[in-house]
Order: sequence, then C-alpha cells, then structure tokens
Amino acid sequence: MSTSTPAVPPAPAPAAGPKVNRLGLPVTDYQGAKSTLCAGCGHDVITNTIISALWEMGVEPYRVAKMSGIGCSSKTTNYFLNRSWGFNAVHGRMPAVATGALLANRNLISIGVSGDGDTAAIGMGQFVHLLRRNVPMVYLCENNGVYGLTKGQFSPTADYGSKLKSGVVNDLPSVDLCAMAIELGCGFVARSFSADRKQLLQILRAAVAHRGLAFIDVISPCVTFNDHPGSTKSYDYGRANERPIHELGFVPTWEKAADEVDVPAGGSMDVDMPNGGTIKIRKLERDFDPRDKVAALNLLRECHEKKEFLTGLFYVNPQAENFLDLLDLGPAPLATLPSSKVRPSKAVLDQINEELR
Amino acid sequence: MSTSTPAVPPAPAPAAGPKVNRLGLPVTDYQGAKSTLCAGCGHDVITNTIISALWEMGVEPYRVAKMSGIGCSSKTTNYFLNRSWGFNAVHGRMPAVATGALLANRNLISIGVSGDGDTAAIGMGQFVHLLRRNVPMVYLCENNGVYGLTKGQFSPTADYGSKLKSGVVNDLPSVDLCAMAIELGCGFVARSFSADRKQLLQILRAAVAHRGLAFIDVISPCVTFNDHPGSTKSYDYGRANERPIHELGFVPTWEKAADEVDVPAGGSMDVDMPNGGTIKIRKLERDFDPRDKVAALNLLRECHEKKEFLTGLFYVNPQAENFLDLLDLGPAPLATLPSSKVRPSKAVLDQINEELR
Amino acid sequence: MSQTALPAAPSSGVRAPVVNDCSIQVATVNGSGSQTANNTLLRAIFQMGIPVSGKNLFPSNISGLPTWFTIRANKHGYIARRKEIDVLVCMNSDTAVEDVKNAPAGAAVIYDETFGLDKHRSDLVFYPVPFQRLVKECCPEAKLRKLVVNMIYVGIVAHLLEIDVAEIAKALGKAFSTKPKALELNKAAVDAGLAYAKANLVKRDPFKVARMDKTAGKILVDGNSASALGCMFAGVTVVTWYPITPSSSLCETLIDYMKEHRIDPDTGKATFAIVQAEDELAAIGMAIGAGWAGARSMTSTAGPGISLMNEFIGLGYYAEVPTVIFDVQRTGPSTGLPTRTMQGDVLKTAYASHGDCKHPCLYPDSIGEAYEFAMAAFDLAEALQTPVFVLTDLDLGMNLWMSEPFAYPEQAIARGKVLDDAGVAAMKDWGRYKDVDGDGVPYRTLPGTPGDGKGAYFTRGSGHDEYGRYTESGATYVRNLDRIGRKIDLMKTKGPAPVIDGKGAKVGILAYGTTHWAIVESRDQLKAEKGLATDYCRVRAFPFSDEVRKFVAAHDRVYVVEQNRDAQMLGMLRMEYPELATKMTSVRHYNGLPVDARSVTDEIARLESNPVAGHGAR
Amino acid sequence: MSQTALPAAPSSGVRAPVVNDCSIQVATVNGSGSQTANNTLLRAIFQMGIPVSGKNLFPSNISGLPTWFTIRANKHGYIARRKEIDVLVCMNSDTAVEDVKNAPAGAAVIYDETFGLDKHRSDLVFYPVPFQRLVKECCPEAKLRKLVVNMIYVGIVAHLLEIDVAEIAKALGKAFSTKPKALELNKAAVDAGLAYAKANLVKRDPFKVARMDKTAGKILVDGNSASALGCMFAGVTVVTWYPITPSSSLCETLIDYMKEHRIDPDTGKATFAIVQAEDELAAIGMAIGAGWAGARSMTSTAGPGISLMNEFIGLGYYAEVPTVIFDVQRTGPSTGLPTRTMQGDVLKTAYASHGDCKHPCLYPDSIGEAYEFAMAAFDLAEALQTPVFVLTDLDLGMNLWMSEPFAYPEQAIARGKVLDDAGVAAMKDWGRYKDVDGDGVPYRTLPGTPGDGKGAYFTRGSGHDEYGRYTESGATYVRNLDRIGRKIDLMKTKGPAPVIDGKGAKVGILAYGTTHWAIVESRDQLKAEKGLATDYCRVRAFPFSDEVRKFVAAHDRVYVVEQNRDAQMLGMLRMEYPELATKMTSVRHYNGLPVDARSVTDEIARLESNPVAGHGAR
Ligand SMILES: Cc1ncc(C[n+]2csc(CCOP(=O)(O)OP(=O)(O)O)c2C)c(N)n1
Ligand SMILES: Cc1ncc(C[n+]2csc(CCOP(=O)(O)OP(=O)(O)O)c2C)c(N)n1
Ligand code: SF4
Ligand code: SF4
Ligand SMILES: [Mg+2]
Ligand SMILES: [Mg+2]
Repeated sequence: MSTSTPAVPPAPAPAAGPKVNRLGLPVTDYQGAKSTLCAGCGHDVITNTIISALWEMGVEPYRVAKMSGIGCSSKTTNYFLNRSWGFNAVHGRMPAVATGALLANRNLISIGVSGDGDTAAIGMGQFVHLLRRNVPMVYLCENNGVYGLTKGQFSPTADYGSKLKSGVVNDLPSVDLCAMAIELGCGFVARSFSADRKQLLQILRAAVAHRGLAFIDVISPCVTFNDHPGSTKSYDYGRANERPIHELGFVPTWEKAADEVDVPAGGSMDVDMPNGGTIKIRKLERDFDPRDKVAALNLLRECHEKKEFLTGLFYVNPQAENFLDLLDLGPAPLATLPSSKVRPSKAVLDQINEELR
Repeated sequence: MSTSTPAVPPAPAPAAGPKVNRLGLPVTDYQGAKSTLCAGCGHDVITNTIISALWEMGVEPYRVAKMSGIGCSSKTTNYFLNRSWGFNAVHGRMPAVATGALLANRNLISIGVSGDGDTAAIGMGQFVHLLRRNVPMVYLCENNGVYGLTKGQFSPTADYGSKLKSGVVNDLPSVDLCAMAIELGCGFVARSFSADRKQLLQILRAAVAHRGLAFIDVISPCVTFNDHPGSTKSYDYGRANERPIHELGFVPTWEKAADEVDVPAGGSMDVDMPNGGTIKIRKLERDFDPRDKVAALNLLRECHEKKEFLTGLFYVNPQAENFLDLLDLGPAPLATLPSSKVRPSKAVLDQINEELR
Repeated sequence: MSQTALPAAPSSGVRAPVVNDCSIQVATVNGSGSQTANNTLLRAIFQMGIPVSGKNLFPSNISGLPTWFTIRANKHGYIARRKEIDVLVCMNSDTAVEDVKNAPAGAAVIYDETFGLDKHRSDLVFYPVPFQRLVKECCPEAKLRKLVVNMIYVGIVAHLLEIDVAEIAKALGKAFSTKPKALELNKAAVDAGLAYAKANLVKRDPFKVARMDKTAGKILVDGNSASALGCMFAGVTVVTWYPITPSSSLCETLIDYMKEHRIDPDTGKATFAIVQAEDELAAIGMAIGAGWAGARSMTSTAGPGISLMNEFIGLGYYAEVPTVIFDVQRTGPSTGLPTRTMQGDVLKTAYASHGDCKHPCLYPDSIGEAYEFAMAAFDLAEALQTPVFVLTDLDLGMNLWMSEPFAYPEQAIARGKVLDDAGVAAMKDWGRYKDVDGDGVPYRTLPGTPGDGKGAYFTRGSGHDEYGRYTESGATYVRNLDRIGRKIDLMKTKGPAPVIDGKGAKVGILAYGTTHWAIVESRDQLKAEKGLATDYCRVRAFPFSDEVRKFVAAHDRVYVVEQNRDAQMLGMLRMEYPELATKMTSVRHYNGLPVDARSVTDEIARLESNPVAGHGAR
Repeated sequence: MSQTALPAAPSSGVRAPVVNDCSIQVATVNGSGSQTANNTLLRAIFQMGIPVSGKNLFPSNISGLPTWFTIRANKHGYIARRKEIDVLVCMNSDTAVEDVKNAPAGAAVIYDETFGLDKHRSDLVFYPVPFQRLVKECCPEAKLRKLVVNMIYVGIVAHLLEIDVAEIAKALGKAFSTKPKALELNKAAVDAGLAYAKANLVKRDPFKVARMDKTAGKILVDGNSASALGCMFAGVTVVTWYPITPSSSLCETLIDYMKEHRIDPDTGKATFAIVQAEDELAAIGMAIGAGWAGARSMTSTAGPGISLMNEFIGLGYYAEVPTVIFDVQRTGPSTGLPTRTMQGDVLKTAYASHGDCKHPCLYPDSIGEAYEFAMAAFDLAEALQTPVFVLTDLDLGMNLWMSEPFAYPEQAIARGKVLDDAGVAAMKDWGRYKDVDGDGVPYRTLPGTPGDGKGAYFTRGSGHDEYGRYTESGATYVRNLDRIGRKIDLMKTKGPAPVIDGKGAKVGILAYGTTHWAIVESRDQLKAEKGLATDYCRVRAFPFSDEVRKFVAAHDRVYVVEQNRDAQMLGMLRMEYPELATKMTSVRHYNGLPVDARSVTDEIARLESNPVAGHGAR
C-alpha cells in the first residue's frame, strides 16, 4: 500500500508552441503536484488562479518561496509551481518562517497560503506581528470558516449565528481579518471569493506587484464541511450575496502598451505601484477610494454589521515602508554572502581582544 | 543571604475605628505585599489605585482572583489584596489561565494585570481571543512601551520614532491596544495615565461594575528605562500631552443616595451598568459619545495619526453578552459541585453500555 | 522489523476450511462512505460471538485518497493487527494492483471486475464483481451510488464467509436506526451483493466464520469514546481543547455525552464547560487556570500539542496545579504521519518542560483501561496536585475494540487535600506548600473560598517558600523541589500497578499500552513455535511501581517491546534502574501501523538465538 | 549537598598573612550602581597578575533588592565559586546581619558604621566605615551619591588588601574612558576611601594580594559576549531572538559588535539581519525559515523559551533545517529563579519535541569554548542539516571570566552539502533526502537558487520520501527516520571530543560545562585531603563520543557531577551505555548558585567512604 502523492508528470515539450509568458514559459511550468483536496473545494480554484496570476505576471519560478502552515489550505502550495521551493511548516506559524526566509534572501518572492484556522486561531499572534512589520509577501487566507483538515470545527472567522452541518450554531463573533490588517498598517488589503476567479486573478496580479505585505482574504467554500444551508461560507451563500465594491484590473508596466489586459471600462481610478504597473479601478455603486483608510475601515464595519459580503481591494497604500527596507541590507541575499563579507578580519579580532584586556 | 520578599504585616485591628467600606473593611484589608519595583515606577501608582477602587467598591476580597503574566507589571498583583488569591502565570498567557479560572468558578471577580510586552508581544494571540470571547474580567495593561523586567527593550506599543536611552529609535509602528479591543468587540475600553490617579480610579470603579471584559490601557512610565527625553511614555511627555476626552465618575447603586462620589459637574451623560451603578460623564472640548463605536475608532485613529495622547473611556457597551453567559452554566461554581451533580448514575452507564452492544 | 518478509506462498489448491481465523481488508478511497459498510461487517461478526477487531488505516486527507479497513476475526481472541490479509476487498483502482501483489498466497480477492486483477497473481483466489452494474440496478439515485456501492461488498463478503445474514440486518438496523429510507436502500445493496455472490461466485478459498459465544455481553467501542466516558464519570467539569488528529474525537464524543447526561435536572443548566480554545497553549493554560480554581479540568491533544504545552506543563508541575492531559499519540516527529499510530511521546511527556520535571503518566492498553485510567487520572491529579498524562494512541483511540461493558466506579470521587476557610483556620499556621503529612503533598485552598480569605495565597512559577511567598533562597528552593520530587514518586504506589504474568520463566517481556495485544499473541507463538516460555510485565504507570523493578530483576533477559524508534520506555527504565540496565533489550516497531505479533515473535526469536548480541542494543 | 555545614569557626586571633587566596563579597542593593565599583576591584586584581573570577548574584528585579558580588582571587588559578567568604563588604542594611551571621570565623567585615554589625559576632574582624559622611564630603551633588558611595568601598578594600592603587586608577580609566567628569568624581571617592582606611583602620585580618604574573596577555569577558563573538566570526547572518534573562545580553552584545564590524565597507550596508521577535515561537520560526533559505541563523534563549520552541525544534529535526539555538540555562522548572544558574535543560534539549528526536548539543565550559563552540555549532548545523544546541548557563554567560585571548579561526567557514543549479544537474536524479554519500547527510539546495529551479523541492514536517514528496508509506518513513538517526550520530565523531585527563586512577569524575571549574579544584582537594587520585572526563558534545564510553569503562567508579536535581546527564549516559550504568554515581548541586569545589569534594569523599552505597543512586 503506497500512499505517495504522485507529482504531475513533467509537461511535454511545447510542440506547436503553446502560449508563453514574457519569460518564454508556458503555463505548465507554473503547475504543481496533483491536488488531493475534495472535488469542488474552493481552495483548488485559488490554486489555479495563483498559477494564472504568476504566469501572467512572468514571475521567475526559481524566485518564488511558497510558504504555508497546516490545513487543507496550507497543503495547496504543493499544487502550484513545482519549480519553486515550498515550506509546509507547523500549524499557525508560517509568518515567522516566511519572515526568516526573506531575511535570508530578500530576492525571494514569497507567496504564503494559510487557512482561517491557521491564521485566525493558533496563528493570530504571528499574523498580527507580520502585519505590524509589513513583511513584503503575498499572504492569502483561504477562508472557509471551519477547520477542514480536522473535520469541520468552527474557526474564528465563522460568522456569528452560522450553522455547522450538525446544527451547532456559532455563538462567538467572527474576526474580520481585513479590518485587522488595515488597522495594523497593512498596505494592501483585499477580499475575494474563490468562485469569482476573474476578480481574484486581478487582485493577485496587483498583489504580486505590491512592495509590502499584500493580504488577501479569500472566501473559499469547504464543500465537505461548510457548504450547506445555514453556512455563510457556502457557494450558494457566496454567489447570492457577494457584492464587489468595484471592478479592477492590474496592468503591469510591460503590458501598458500591449493593452491586452482586461481593464474595467469607464470611470476609472488609477493606483500606480512603485515596483511598476498600475491598478485600474472602475467604481460600481458606491464612491469608494481604496487609498482612504478611514473609508475602508468604515466600509468594513458597516458591512460587518449589515452582514454584507463585499469583495474587492479595500485598501492600498503602495508607499508603506516594508520590513526589509528598515533593515538596511545590501542587495545581495545574506544567505550566500561570501566568507569575506561575513567573517571579520583577524585585525578586528585583535582589536576586540585588546579592548577586553 | 535570604531574599524573601517580606509580606506586609497584618494590619492592626481598627482601634479608633478607621474608615471602612460598605463591607465594614478598612482599606488596609485591601493591601498586599510591599512592592519591590523601582521607586517612582508608574505601576506602583496603579497598584494603589486598584486598592482604592476595590475598597471603595466594597468588593469581597475572597472573591477576587488576581491574574498576571510575567514582567514588572505582572508582579504587581502581589502588591494588593493579600486576602485574595493570585496567579502569576507564564509570560503572555494570563488570558488563558484567567479564562480557565472563571470557567471553574464564575463567581470570581477576576482582575488581570499585564504589561505591554506581556500583552502585545508574546501574548497577542491570547489577548485577541480573550477579547473575542468577551471574558468577564478587568484587564489592565500597564503600558510603558518597554520590557522593564528584561531591561528596557522596545515593546510593540512603543511609538514609531520614540527613542531608547541608548539612542536606538523605534522604526516599527505601535500597536494601539484600545483600537484593537474595540475592533474585536470589547464592551469597555479605556485609556488612562498612571499619573492621573483621579481619572484612573473612576475608570477602575466603573470597570469593576462592567459585566464583560473591561480593558484599560494605562500609560505607566518606567522610570528606569523609559522616562527620558525622546520617550513618548515618560512622565514628562505624559504630563505635557495627556488630554482627557471627558471627565467621568462612577456612582454605584448604593452610593446613589449618599451622593458622596466625585461626580463631574455640568453637562453630564449617564451610562447605566446592568450590574448596578451609573457612569457619569461630563464632556470637555469635544462632543464624544463613548457608546458610539465608530466615533471611538475614528477618534483613536485620528489621535494615532496626530500623535495625541488622549485618555478616558473610549467605548462602553454595557449590554454585550459575555462568555460565561454563552456557556449556560448554573449559578454554583463548577469547581465545587457535589459528586451527585457531576457523576451520572449507574443507570446512565448501563444505558450507554447498552447502546454500545 | 517492519520489513519482515512475508512467508513464501504455498502452492495453490483448495485448502481445508479455516474457521474463525481470518483478516479481511477493504481498500477504498476516503470520503467514499465505506465506514458504515465496514462497521456493518465487523459488527455482524461480533454479534456472531466471534472475537473481532477493526483497524482503520486512513490518510491525512479528507477525501479522494486510499484508505484501508482491516477486520480481524479470531477464535482465540487475538485482536492485534495481523500483517497477513486473507480476504481482500479491492474497491480502489489506485491501490488494487499493489494490494494484490502484497497479499499472501491463498488469499481471496473480491474486486471490481474492471480492475482485471487476476492477471497479476496466480496463487490467489479471485472473485470479480460487476459493482457498477449492481449498484445501478439497486440504487436508482445516481448521486447516492458512491456510498451505496460499499454495501454490495458487504453482501459479497457475507456470502463468501458465511456471515449470518440476520446479524448483518441487525447491524444495519443499528447504523440507520433513525433513517429508515437509508436503511432500506442499504439493505437492498447488501441483498444485491448476496444474490450476486450466490448466483455467480464459487467458493474456492478456505475462510469462513461460524457462530461462537465469545462476545456475549461485550461492547464494541473506540478508545477515545472510552476515555471520554471515563472523564464524564470522573466528574470532569472544565474541558479545554484544540482539534488535532487522532485526539479530536475524544473531546467531540465527550461533548455529545455531556450534553446528554450532564445537564443538571434541577436547573436545566450545564454542570460543565467545554471550550474549543484557539490553540494548545490556550487549551492547557485554561485547563491549568481551571484546575487551580478547583475544577476537575482536562485537555486532550497529540504530539504537536504536547510540544506546544511544554512551558505550561512546567508551571503546573512547579506551582502544583492539578489537571489531566490526554495524549493520543500519533507518528512523529513534527507533523509526521498524523493518521498513523506510535508510542513516540513516552519519554517526552514523562520529562516535559525545561528544568527538573517528572510527570505522572498512565498507559492504558484497552477500552477498559482507557475508561478507568481517565477516572484514575483525575483522582491522581488532585491527590498529587500536579498535571497527569494519560497516553493512549491512535490505534486505541480511533479504532473499534471489543470490551467488557464499562463498570460503574466503586470509589467515590476523591478531591485530594483541599481546605475550606474553617479548615485553614483549624490548621495551625497553614502554608500552601507546607509538607504537613510528610508525604510531600501540601494542602491547598481554592480561589473564591467563601470566608475571610484566610486561605488566600499567591501562586507562581517562580521561586517560592512554604507560604507561596516569593523567594530566591537556594535552600528553600532545594527543599521545595525535593519535596515535589518525593510527591511525584508517590505514583509508585498510588498509580496502577503493573500487570504481571509470571510463572518463573527466564525470559521476560515488558510492554505497555496497545503493544499489549501483540504480546498476548506473540507469547503464544513463541511458546508454540520456539518452545520459549515467557513471563510478561505490562507497565501501566510512571514513575514505575517497584514491582516493575522486581520483575526485571527476576528474569535473565527482558525484552522491552514498544512502538517508537528510540526505545523511549527502555531508556526511562534504564535511567530508573541502572543496576538492571543490561538485562533489558529493545524490540521496536515504528512504521506507523499497530505492532503485530509476528514482528515481535520473529525479533525475539532472532535475539534469543544469540541472546548476548541483544544486550545493550538500543 | 548545598546544605553542607560551614567548618567550625577557629578561635579568633591574628593569623599569618594569606596572600592571593581570598574571596571578597560585596552586598549591595540592585540598581545602586555597584557594578562598576565591583568590576574596578576585580580588574585591578586581574591587572596585578592574580587569577580572579567575579560572580554576580542578583535578584530577578530591577532595583531595590539585595545583590551580592563575589570576587575570588586565587594564586593557584582556582576560579570556581567558593562558598566561604573572607572579606565582606556590607552596604545593604537588609541583609547585613544575616550575611555576617553566615560568614566563616576570621572573616573581615567592612560595613557602614550605622549598621552596628560588630555586636553579632566576636570571631570576625570588623571595619566600620562612615560611608555617608565620606560620600557627602567627596561628592557635592546629592543625587549622584547613591552611585559614588560604592567607589569608597573600593578604596577601603584596596587599602586593606594592598591592591595596587595604580591598577585601580587604570581600571577606572577603562570604565570611564569616555566620561572624564565621572572619572574624576569616582577617583575622588576611591581616594576618600583609601584615605579614610589609611587613617582609621588597623589591619587585623590576614588577607592580602601581591603582584604575580598569571594573567599576562589574558582578557576578562563574560560568556555571552564570547558566544556573541563566536557567532560573528562564524559568519552568522540572521539572528532572531526574544529577551530573557540570562540570555538577552548574548544578542544585545552581538548587535553592538555586528553594527561595528559587520557593515559591508563596499556598500555601507549590513551583512546581517537581527530581529527582536514577538516571542520565542516566532524567534525559532524565523531562525528555521532563515536556515532553510540558506542563512547562518540562530536564536538565543533560556529554559522557558526552549519549552516554547519544542514544536519547531521537531520540525527542524525532521525537515532537516540547520539553525543554532543557544540555551543560557537558568534555574527551572517554570520561571524558577531567573537570575540563578543551573544545568537543568540538558535532557530536555537532547530529546526536545514530541516523537523520536535527538539533537546535537554542545557544552562549553569556558570563555574559550563559548567562543569556539559557537563557531563549531554553525558548521555542525550546516554539516548535519539540523538544529544544534549550545548549552551554556547563567554562570558562564553573565559573569566575568579570565581567558586567553580569542584565537582567530583557522578553518574556513564550512557550509555543508549545498548544491547550485548546475550541481543539481550534474547529480544524477537528485533528491533532497537521498543518502548519496552513505553518511546519512543528503544534499540540499537553497530557495531562490538562480537557474531553472531544478533543485526546487518541497519541505514539510509531515511524511516525505527521498524527493521530499508527501508520503504515508511506512517503509519510506522508517528508512528516512533511520537515516536521520544515523546522521545525528555523526556527532560522535564530528563534535568536539571529550577532554580527558586520565592517569590510570580507579576513580573517574565526569562533568560538563561550567561544573568544570569546581572539578579542577575538587580533584586537588581530594588528592590533598583524602589521597584520592581521580581521572577526569569533560563531556563536550552529545551524542557522546566513543571516548566517553571508554573512559567510563576504564574506571571502577565514575562520579557524574552536574548542576540539576534529576541527574539529567547521568540519565543520558545510562541510556546510551546501559552496560556501564552502575559504574556511574551522581553528584548533584542545584540550589541556583554555581557549584563549588568543597561541595563536590565532600560528597565524593562521603560516597567513596562507602562506594557500594553510592551505586545506582540517582
Ligand atoms: C499544533 C497543531 N495543532 C493542531 C493541529 C491539527 N490541525 C491540522 S489542520 C488544522 C486546522 C486547519 O484549519 P484551516 O487553517 O482553516 O485550514 P482548512 O483545512 O480549513 O483549509 C488543525 C487544527 C496541528 N496540525 N498542529
Ligand atoms: C517565555 C518567556 N520569555 C521571556 C521571558 C522574559 N521576560 C520576562 S518579563 C518580559 C517582558 C516584560 O515586559 P512587560 O510585559 O512590558 O512588563 P514590564 O516589565 O515592562 O512591566 C520578558 C521578555 C519570560 N519570562 N518568559
Ligand atoms: S475538507 Fe473542505 S477545505 Fe478540506 S479539501 Fe475538503 S472541501 Fe477543501
Ligand atoms: S524597571 Fe521600569 S517597569 Fe520595572 S519596576 Fe523599574 S521602573 Fe517599573
Ligand atoms: Mg479553514
Ligand atoms: Mg512594559
């Protein structure tokens, strides 16, 4: 009885020339091992969207570090970018591991995937401090309101009053991770819905271009334990209630001319990203400027009280100084500095000895 | 060499009848061991104010559980209420221990004292979940912006740009524990200043009357490590910058007639507490209603941005359901239920066996 | 040891009937709902009076990956895992070929005919079944077929093994007691299997079952439920936990039982609080806070949780706070194999936390002990005023086991040395940590004790004197820590004594926990196959009873059998009994599957063939 | 053992001069700034060429509680703690009476005259000093007097012990090199003390110092600074930590050194990142993340932090991630005595985390080894791809020790088996966890390695095969865990070998870490007082070198001396060497103060007087 998860066989060499990205790589180069999640799990949709986003953005696979904790959601880093390094750490502590990896190599493009249990229960402390430090990475919370991998207990993001399959009702208020992120100074905060692949793709593209921590809370139904009537994280509930606050698209620098991106038409607002590229936003019903923190927080509080399910980019501050900037590091990764840079000379030691005499 | 901390000798029996509270106890019955903190430490002022508040409120000493973590601040539970039980737990984890104690005995009056390192660094996760659960207790954070007991490193509440004695500048944003508490549903959130004993006393009196979690962030200068120019948690800084948002006083039910409390005069706003008593508020410059969550959060955000040091009762929601209410417990403490209540009968076991046949 | 080769396949041909001695393995995909079908088979055999056990080998995954369920029926009552499978039910195309390749010669293979398994071996008995066609016929609703198809193999197996159809019906009735529609549908599927087998399959394998009387009065239950029941009857009042496999079902079952049986009829209110904490640090912190304030408190977890609890465990030890910690062990280190079993936390729990710590530990082997030791743990925690561990494992916790029915506790709940306000007053100069009785156990008071607060004291994990006052005095520190050491050693007499089967043999076997079941069988094998008589000591508590020492001392050689790589219990025994260190030799099994008798027998036989070489090994 | 009674007081009277052999203890109140005064005394004696050590006994408190500083000057070079105090300086009225009561007969007592100590004993030599008057005279600024008064006792002691005044001046100059005004003020206070003593005190005790040449070229430094320097010269690049006594100063010193010496002159940028984490879980998590991504990473903590790190340590072990963890041990369990020393985490670190784990540990005894083993730890962590512990303690870490100057490392930094993209391509069918070289150590790649991602792999704490792919296969699990076990055992040859002083004696002593210094002296005492020759083995690494086994085997009796209650190292030795278990007997000291020779000597002498009784004890 072997239970190895088979890796996806290497993609066949592009024969008739499949579509390639700006690095000349086909999308298959961004795929990972075969998913072992339940058929229909929201997390799988997010995985596929990450693959699309990184491919479209032309991210070098070797630069990506895929970071995660423990849970169904945390498993998914294995299901994209086989050609990148992944670290499936311990439950709730991915933020620390991801921070450490970036300290070692500031050139890594860090993509963290966590779950609502992993982030909002056991991981709450580390999540708060990751936000406070503004560690430059993309952090996705695949939020299904339950602990999928341990069979469906409520997590702290479960809405007050929502029901488990067993009929148990959640009597604690939910934690709004987006509000928390904004409150703690995060410069890119969005919410999406795994069934709204189009929106999620654009948010992810923009997130990759952000210089600091980009936090994305993605409501991602657990078809096995939390997709029934009475759940507020089900596909049905999401489809019926999702209200995007705007339409948005991200246009990377090199595509600006090409004009091949799906940019929302009409009444557009532009947010330029310092690393290049522009977020283009077309407002829907409401007048909402995601550069306005107070507006963002008020919107979230309002929708929390009214039990609305709003999605979109709630807040963006492209300029926020990130943690690596503060450390005043050189451009080369610390990990591979030569001995000559990291071991001071004998003269230095002699001087130190002298001081201690 | 003995290094035992001497306990304060028992107070002499009231001879000429010292002033007593409604239980007939003199204030000496509310005192604790001699403090071993640095002379002038802000924490000692808070200790004394707690003694006054609990004495004035006529709290039965035997019902009080004094909970703390580790730090200079956490030591202080030893310095009041010798006739109450205290638990100086591990660093940052007082919330869990306090929660457990209340589960065991819902009649305890739980007073938690923590520090900014204990609460906002290692303890952040437990603090967030304590707030979310609305565990009924008074939680004081004696906030000096540094780790006193380990000799003065910055804590997460240190303000951006503030300076250590050594000249090191804090380059991370501070966590606003009050904003966090409100955001997470806490129904009693205040900030005070250990040098403003009058205000703190009234806030504490009201906190004791609150049915849920009462969180009080008290700026409490560390005279040894953070009381120099460049610090934003020094006595000088505090005295120069503190701006109370209102004047307030708490009138317990039994004093209503007596009218002997220091109630602010003029333009008063009343907040009735379900367990009895009324918070009386006299507004100062601004029009601020602490029952308005949005207003409270906006005020805090504003003052964070303007680097103002506002004190007062930011938010109060006396009705919020607390954690013990949710558990549907009987009135008697679980700890001392008789065997007959906690060991089901043989008939029950027989039935269970039958089901398993 | 886990690599022991299978016996060479005997030449094919019809064999004499093998009655009431076979292992059935059902290979499916998880999330496919086969559990009810498997339990139906298990239960039916059980109801026929035949000793039986069921082991579920499932992935750390929710749906779509391979899973195996093994039923062992054995007239002698051997219920340990057996490696050799007699009857395979192959419902999973991903593993079928490998499963068939691993089967011993002569095994029967029931499989979906489309898998074409018969081409892989010629020494097995193959029973192809058109499962898809059959399920289509008996289950009109297409989306239910994935579930219902499993009941078809129940019918097939029942027919081939001669399982009493009435017992199948009874088991089904139990499973679907509240769902008559589902009952009907599943019964139809069983019937379809029975009918197909009757009409199309010619029995060519020797395995069958026949009614016995060895299970009369017994119950079938998993260890986590047994522990949960023990907790409920121990009078647990505060339960704080965080989900983790294989421990979650302990608390989840407990919740169900408590909601049913622990609502105060007088008030209609709960006599307990159960809180799902935000993590294991909070769970143990709450348990310690509750234990301090006088609740019978507990938490339940597995290895990763134990690691996270380390700091708090030391606080409980040094501040002398009672609580009970269940560790349902799984395969470590780290996340390891979350759905595989192991006895890998034995050393870690005994000495958990930094500094000098030593904790009472209990090692139940069975349903009965999972229940009894849960009760004992609460009494011990309060008697000794310290955290007490109960170490079970995935095998005991999550699998179904036969057992005598639970016995109602004879002893009253014992809350240890607790004083009220008058008690404190009566005791001259009470101090929280004073050794009044000379046994190392002080008298405690509970926060909130009504009165004048005479018994109020300060609890801390830092240095304290007999009155709980802060001190850094070295002499006081030593006096206190020595007293605590003496107190914990009371376990040697207060803990459950080892179970010793000693008939004066030269060779002894020492084991604990679920390893027991392999030992029972292995001792018979050693006797029958090698003529080797063995005595047996089953350790049930740490610190060890002096009888453990006596047992080892009385034997020439003692094999310490356990389920971990590092011979953790052997290490503890060697630390405790240096003078006996070389008498003990390790036999280990640690591939994540429950240890089987054959592995133990072969290894002991190998070591016995050259006893000296075994010495000092591990 | 910590309770050993003091020798009976000899009858009073003038004794022959005792030159270069005395212990001076200064009792003050913490936060009163006596540290500079004490160091001035220490340094002056050191500069006179006399071997010296300083031990600071301070409370877990910032200001206002008693603190004692002990200086031992010894011509033989004995620098362990000595229990008996020859010269007391009593500046703290709270402890003065008790301090005087505990002094051995004949001791000299310098004290504030208002304390009236001379009425408590008649067998001591009393030197009353009007400190308050003197300080008023020499220090006009009232608020500085609390600090400056300490320098007055420096003058008094210098006069009475005949410390060279020029050396005092030099030491002062060093302390106040950047603060000329403070220098002047403090010098004045010393002079006031000197003058007062000269004029008023008649020398009646025998203790004095005289110039020698035993410290030439040596340095004076604390162990945490030495470890920090080792880290810097090891090329550490990522440091993540959380403050905790007695470990904080390791990272704080490191920060200072790194800021000075590790800024890249070419870019002006840091070649390191040091992060104060939010707690120890984050600190070790960051260190593991950084180690994984190729940094030389480390964290530093004490017992409570080690407990919190347990889960991550198991991840590092099983996922094979290098990092270095310093444990500056303090008195446990729990918060314990945060400012007292102990070797209490020895067993806990060696086997930290649930499941089967075993970790390389290093046990430096001295400044030199604190520096060297820090360097070795990084090489070992990368050579073995696993977390490595360096266990020092408060005594080594926070006290000032004499040492040879630090030697510049001869070996180049060794980064272990790391492949780049081309290296992966060159290796046929590379797999992250393949045992290519047969030593158990696989080849790793670093995330972000430029190229095609050929060396990309997935790291997890759950079951994985040779390619890092998820698996629940029992056989693969066993193969992998066995390989890791073999890999860790490489420490037996790669770790620093024990230091053995063997001359064929029948009795051996085994110790490790700072216990060394008491052993050096105790062996001489045993020889001189009891005629007992002893051999000595100082263990420096775990898993143990085979030489440790040989040493124990070669002796009739081996006393394992250590600073904890539970004889933790002895336990580990008994687990590793069952065949030698009874040869070893425990000698323990665990009152939080550094072990002294007298305690060891007395206990070994007691056990030797009836060697059999010692056997098997603890
Ligand atoms: C320390 C620890 N505690 C508990 C667990 C068990 N556990 C595994 S995943 C999980 C919850 C995962 O929930 P979430 O993060 O929401 O992920 P999902 O499965 O819902 O995607 C838990 C509790 C663990 N692996 N480690
Ligand atoms: C697990 C653990 N880590 C670190 C420490 C060391 N420690 C003791 S108190 C403290 C910080 C206290 O800071 P704060 O809570 O702000 O209290 P203050 O002393 O400033 O009042 C630290 C880090 C500890 N006791 N336990
Ligand atoms: S259990 Fe839920 S979260 Fe996990 S894979 Fe299945 S659907 Fe997804
Ligand atoms: S160090 Fe600071 S916080 Fe601690 S007692 Fe002194 S003044 Fe107070
Ligand atoms: Mg989830
Ligand atoms: Mg502080």
